[in-house]
Amino acid sequence: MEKQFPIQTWLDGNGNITADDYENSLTEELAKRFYRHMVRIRTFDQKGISLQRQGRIGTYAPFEGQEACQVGSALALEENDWMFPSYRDHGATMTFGHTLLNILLFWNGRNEGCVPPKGKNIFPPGIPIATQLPHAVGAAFAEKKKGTKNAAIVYFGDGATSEGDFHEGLNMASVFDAPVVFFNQNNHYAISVPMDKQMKTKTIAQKALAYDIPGVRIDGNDVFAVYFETLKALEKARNGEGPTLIEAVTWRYGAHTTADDPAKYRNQEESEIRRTQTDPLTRLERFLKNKGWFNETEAVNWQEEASKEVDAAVEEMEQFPAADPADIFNYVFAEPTWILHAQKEQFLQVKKGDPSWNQQ
Amino acid sequence: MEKQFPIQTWLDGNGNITADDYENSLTEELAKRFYRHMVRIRTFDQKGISLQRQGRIGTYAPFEGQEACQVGSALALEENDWMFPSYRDHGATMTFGHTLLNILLFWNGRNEGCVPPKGKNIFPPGIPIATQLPHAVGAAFAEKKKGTKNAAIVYFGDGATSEGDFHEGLNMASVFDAPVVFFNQNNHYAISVPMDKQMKTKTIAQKALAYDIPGVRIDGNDVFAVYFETLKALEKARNGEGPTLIEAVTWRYGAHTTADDPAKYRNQEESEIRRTQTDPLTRLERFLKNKGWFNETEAVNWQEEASKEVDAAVEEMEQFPAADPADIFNYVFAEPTWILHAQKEQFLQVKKGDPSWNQQ
Amino acid sequence: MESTVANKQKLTIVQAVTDGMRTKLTEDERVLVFGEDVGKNGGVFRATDKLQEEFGEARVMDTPLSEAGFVGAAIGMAVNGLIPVVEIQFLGFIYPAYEQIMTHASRLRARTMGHYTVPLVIRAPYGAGVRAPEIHSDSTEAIFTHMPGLKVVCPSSPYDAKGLLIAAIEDPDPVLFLEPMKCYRSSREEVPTGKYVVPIGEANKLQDGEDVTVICWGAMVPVAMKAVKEMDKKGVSCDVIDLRTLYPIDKDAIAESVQKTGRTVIVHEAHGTGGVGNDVLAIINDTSFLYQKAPVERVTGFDAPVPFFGFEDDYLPTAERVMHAIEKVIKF
Amino acid sequence: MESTVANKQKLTIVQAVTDGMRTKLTEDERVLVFGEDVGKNGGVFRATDKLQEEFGEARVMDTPLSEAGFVGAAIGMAVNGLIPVVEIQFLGFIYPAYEQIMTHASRLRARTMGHYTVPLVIRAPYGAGVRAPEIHSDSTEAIFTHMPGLKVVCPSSPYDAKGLLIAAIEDPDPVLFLEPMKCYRSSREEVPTGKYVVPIGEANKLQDGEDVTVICWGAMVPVAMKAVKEMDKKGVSCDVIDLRTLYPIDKDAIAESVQKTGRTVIVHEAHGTGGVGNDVLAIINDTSFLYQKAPVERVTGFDAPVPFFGFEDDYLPTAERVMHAIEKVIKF
Ligand SMILES: Cc1ncc(C[n+]2csc(CCOP(=O)(O)OP(=O)(O)O)c2C)c(N)n1
Ligand SMILES: Cc1ncc(C[n+]2csc(CCOP(=O)(O)OP(=O)(O)O)c2C)c(N)n1
Ligand SMILES: [Mg+2]
Ligand SMILES: [Mg+2]
Repeated sequence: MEKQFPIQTWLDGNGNITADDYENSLTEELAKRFYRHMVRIRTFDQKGISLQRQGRIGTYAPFEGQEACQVGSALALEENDWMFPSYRDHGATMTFGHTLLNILLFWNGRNEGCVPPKGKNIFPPGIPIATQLPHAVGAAFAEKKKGTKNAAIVYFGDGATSEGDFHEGLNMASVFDAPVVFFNQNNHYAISVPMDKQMKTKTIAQKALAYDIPGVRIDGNDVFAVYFETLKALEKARNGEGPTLIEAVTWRYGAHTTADDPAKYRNQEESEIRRTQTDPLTRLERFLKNKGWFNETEAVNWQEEASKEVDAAVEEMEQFPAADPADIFNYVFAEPTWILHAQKEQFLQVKKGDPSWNQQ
Repeated sequence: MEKQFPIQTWLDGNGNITADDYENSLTEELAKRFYRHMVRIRTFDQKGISLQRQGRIGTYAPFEGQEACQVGSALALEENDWMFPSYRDHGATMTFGHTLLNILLFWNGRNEGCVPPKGKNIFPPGIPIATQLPHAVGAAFAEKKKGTKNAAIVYFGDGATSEGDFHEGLNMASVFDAPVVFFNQNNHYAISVPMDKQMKTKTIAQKALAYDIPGVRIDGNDVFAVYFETLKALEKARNGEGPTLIEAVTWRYGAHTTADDPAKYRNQEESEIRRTQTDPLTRLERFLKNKGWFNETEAVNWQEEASKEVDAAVEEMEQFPAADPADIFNYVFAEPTWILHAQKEQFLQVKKGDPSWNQQ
Repeated sequence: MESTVANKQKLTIVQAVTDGMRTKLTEDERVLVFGEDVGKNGGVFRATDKLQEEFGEARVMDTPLSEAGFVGAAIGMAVNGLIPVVEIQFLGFIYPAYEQIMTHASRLRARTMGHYTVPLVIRAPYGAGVRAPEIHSDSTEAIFTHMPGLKVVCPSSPYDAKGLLIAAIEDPDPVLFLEPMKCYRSSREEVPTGKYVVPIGEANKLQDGEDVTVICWGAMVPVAMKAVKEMDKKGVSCDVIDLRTLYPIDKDAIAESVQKTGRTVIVHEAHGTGGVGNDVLAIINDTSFLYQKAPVERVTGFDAPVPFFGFEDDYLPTAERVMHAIEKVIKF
Repeated sequence: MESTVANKQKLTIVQAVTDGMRTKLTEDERVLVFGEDVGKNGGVFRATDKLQEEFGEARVMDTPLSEAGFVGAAIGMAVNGLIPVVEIQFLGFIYPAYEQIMTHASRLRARTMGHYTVPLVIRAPYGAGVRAPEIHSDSTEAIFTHMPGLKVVCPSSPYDAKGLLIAAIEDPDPVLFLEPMKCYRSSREEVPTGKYVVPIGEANKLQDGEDVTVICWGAMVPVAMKAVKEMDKKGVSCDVIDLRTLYPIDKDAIAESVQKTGRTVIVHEAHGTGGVGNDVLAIINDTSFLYQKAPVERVTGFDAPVPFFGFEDDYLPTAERVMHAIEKVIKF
């Protein structure tokens, strides 16, 4: 099956083009756009880890190493498409237009973190593994029913493929010809569980055969491969040709979340080797350099811009008005039930220190 | 995919051998054993329908048309193997050694129906679709752990492949190399829902590719194909080579259950055509005749024996001691909790007509 | 949206359910009906009878046998402008979708501070008494009323069935709509054609009385009423409340009645432990403690799995058991 | 099976849980531990720390990310002679396995009249208060206590954790073992090495008092105790009951205490509606009606989804709320 589903690469580790046919597509503008976004999200990610270490946010799920997956796929979307991320995909959501502030608020235990900018179709991060797949199918189906050309993309990991919802989502999408792209980031681990304990197959792409839909296996650290294959899959979806399963083979350098210690279950040297050899940013930088497009000053500027943007967002987060605990009750239903109403009243009174609070 | 997974047939519709290599395996003894069992279970099935019509049992799920699947696969098992049937597989369970009495009791709303003969590893019929697949994986895994050569077989329909438990079961079996055979009876309908609304794939066997396990597609109305392919899969399982998915392509002639009216959703003429052209019993009879092995008197005897056996079981069922309603409480836990104890006491008192029953 | 209550027809509960869906399918393009066998087959109980013929496959469609999948997809559709009405074939087969309902349908509004909402109706026939095979007879409403963000309704009559279903479809939040399958065809009632609404959250006083409050819902309503009629003859007059909505429960209706009678019998078919009856008890405790003249009696299913149908009549509360309970609260 | 209570060690709750598994893994070949990340990683809370090293991959193993699948497989194993102890990473992720637990684990003995049994333990950390992301903080014990055939236990101390876990593993029926993750490491206690059992179904009297009965379990025990200590200073003496087992509840312990005090406060972290507190209320109603001097007060989580951790301290019952409730039942 690995032969039937080879890893497709457009750039090799040294930044050389391996897919000659497409050379013309790899424009300077595009390459730089990718680079800039990848710098931006990596900067955010590193900040996320350090904020958690300083106790300024809660548990954080880093994505370092997976930037090409997230930038390449998100940039392939159109304005009105739908995005269904997991907890590790805020690189994708911020590239698609989520605000850094809200993403930070999410990791700081604030509901605002689940609210996308108006008009941006971004679902809250899927926490129960694989549950977001059927949602994406439904949203995509609705677009089809409305007769638009909009599509949905849904992100999930290698571990997620073991859940029933993965299967039910793909099967339903295939039956409905729903315009949805199933974007798998195979980073080889589900927390500590390596892929060979998760599944017997050597590829995830081959699981598409169970649904008679296209399965595409790409080098997830090659942003060009990610971008163009996602684009192709989205195109198909828009044209009524149904869903595609994309397996983007990648690696997370760091911990599963800041609550995790990867040294418990794997040799972190491998991450270090990968960092030097197959890093998505380094590879793109090599390509830019090979092409003579790399401009040191420009790169430094982007890095500084990113840092500034992230720092500003952090400041905004820290300045953000304290959460109103009444919100616990405010959004359960369109109209609070009498129970919620009563519980809220009691709660607010005790908060205010009114000793009569519990006297009904 | 239909090319990659052709329907394997050993006998064509006219009872001629299509798999010449195996001709020597098709002995008279075996052919007659199959025939006799198929007559037996068809007799039972027809009785089941008529009992329901007469109000002597509850809703009944007939399997007529699927006899080759159930007899062929059940006879491939060894004494100590495990069987996990669905509600439509009592043809298989009775062939494997379940008692007709208990099967009838099941359809008559009696718990005894879930109890197999001592030492016979037969699970109660799986009612929530596909939930029995993980059970089979677990039981098979336990055999492996104990170091036996026993295997498990689990039955399920085409519709069941859409449930998450189908996927989770197959994936786990593949990872654990569990000695289990996933025996799918593809009768093309899940109640009223035809296969093309259930899945996009044209075969079920190909779903094995998602787990890197063998997928075998056979003519489910050809008892030889069923028997030998199941045997092969079981052999593999016993030898530590892991699970196999078998798709036995078949048809149910009648209703989904006696509560169903197939004319609502399909042209029952198709069933009639299939009955004359591809019936599993007729086909085997043709084979026996082609071989000169068919003996009219013998056949009539078998039919009569079957009818007698079934009638006797029906009588036994109808003579069976009335259910003891205390059983509602008796088997919830090894030791009833105080709540069950109290509820049972109250219940029995009211049953006995003691007006003080509810006075604690 | 005008209310065209011009004509009436005599309908059974299941027909009233169909009529409710028909009314909303006609009126609102966004409404979509799907589930297993709801298309050509019209549902295993014929609750969607002829709807596919009338509204086409794009509005009334069969899904794969995939409760988690199609409820999950329904959430995605609801978020994206549609109003899905999905059928779970029997309540006992809703469990594969439990995660989707628990972690998404019911929470999405709260999680997103109202940005995303899930106007979704999940219909499910529930309960024992129709001689169905195992697992087909569950009455597990309590595992849903304990799920914040979800409303749970359960009509006992054709009129309520249609009116509550329309209310559920129009509700901006997810509603679990439980249909007492034992009563699907057991009686007919005049039901207005066209649209009307029975509000969610309002109980229905079925009979006024002075001595004992009897609280019930769904398939237990006829059982309770039978007992009450018998007690009437014995000179015991009961206030009978059909809750109709199990979350949020109509607290005022309960308090008003219990404060009048001081004696309460709750009847439900689900297991006693953890049953919705205990929520009623809590309401009585909270609102009417000083009015209580006797402990509340609960007549419920037992703490045993719903048995095979050979025992289901023993498992289900009977009028006899209800009468005993009424006598007990009176004699206390 | 001798009881080797020779030595003691100071352990946290999570260490006591590990020690309970170790004890049974050592003693009984049939015991098997599995779940997500329980192997090399030793569990995300380290509850299975070093167990794979000690007992090998065949006894302590990682499974695919597949709760329905591995709970279903565990049922098959349990039926076939093994004793699986499975870990659900957080209670909020048990829902995909709900169908397997509801329709199989809990019913198999009843369905087969005792022919097949399911000696299975499902361990799950539960509850809020550790600043975890969404869905990680659920406390939904009530959707399991309403499931006949399943026992539900919830220790609040290291001693109870080990003793109850051993009891659960030795129980011939399926047990859901809830671990208060907020208390995993919050205190240490002397725990005997080797085997001992805390019986399922028996509550623990934490403090004797005369005025008010306080009933709690799991992570609410320290909260309730804090309130009770404060009230002590004000001259109010409380009888404090740690239920420890949520099904079957220790009725006698409750009745005895309530009949003494006549005033009850129940504290739990789950949503009020449908919470296990209502089962306690029902027991009081059934056993101690005439002894009650005030309505029972329930201090619970709200009827809202467990919020983001930014609000979790507001969501969780506090000692202050418990004190108010105690005052309220006294002043009634
Ligand atoms: C239903 C469910 N079970 C368990 C978990 C706990 N959990 C969170 S992330 C994770 C591993 C996911 O691995 P994968 O799908 O490969 O994604 P990755 O984290 O590698 O991006 C697990 C087990 C969960 N969130 N949901
Ligand atoms: C979880 C669940 N959902 C729905 C049902 C209702 N139901 C019973 S049989 C059936 C169709 C099954 O079709 P298939 O798997 O093809 O098996 P067949 O009946 O054709 O043998 C359905 C939907 C059920 N039993 N369990
Ligand atoms: Mg991963
Ligand atoms: Mg079928």
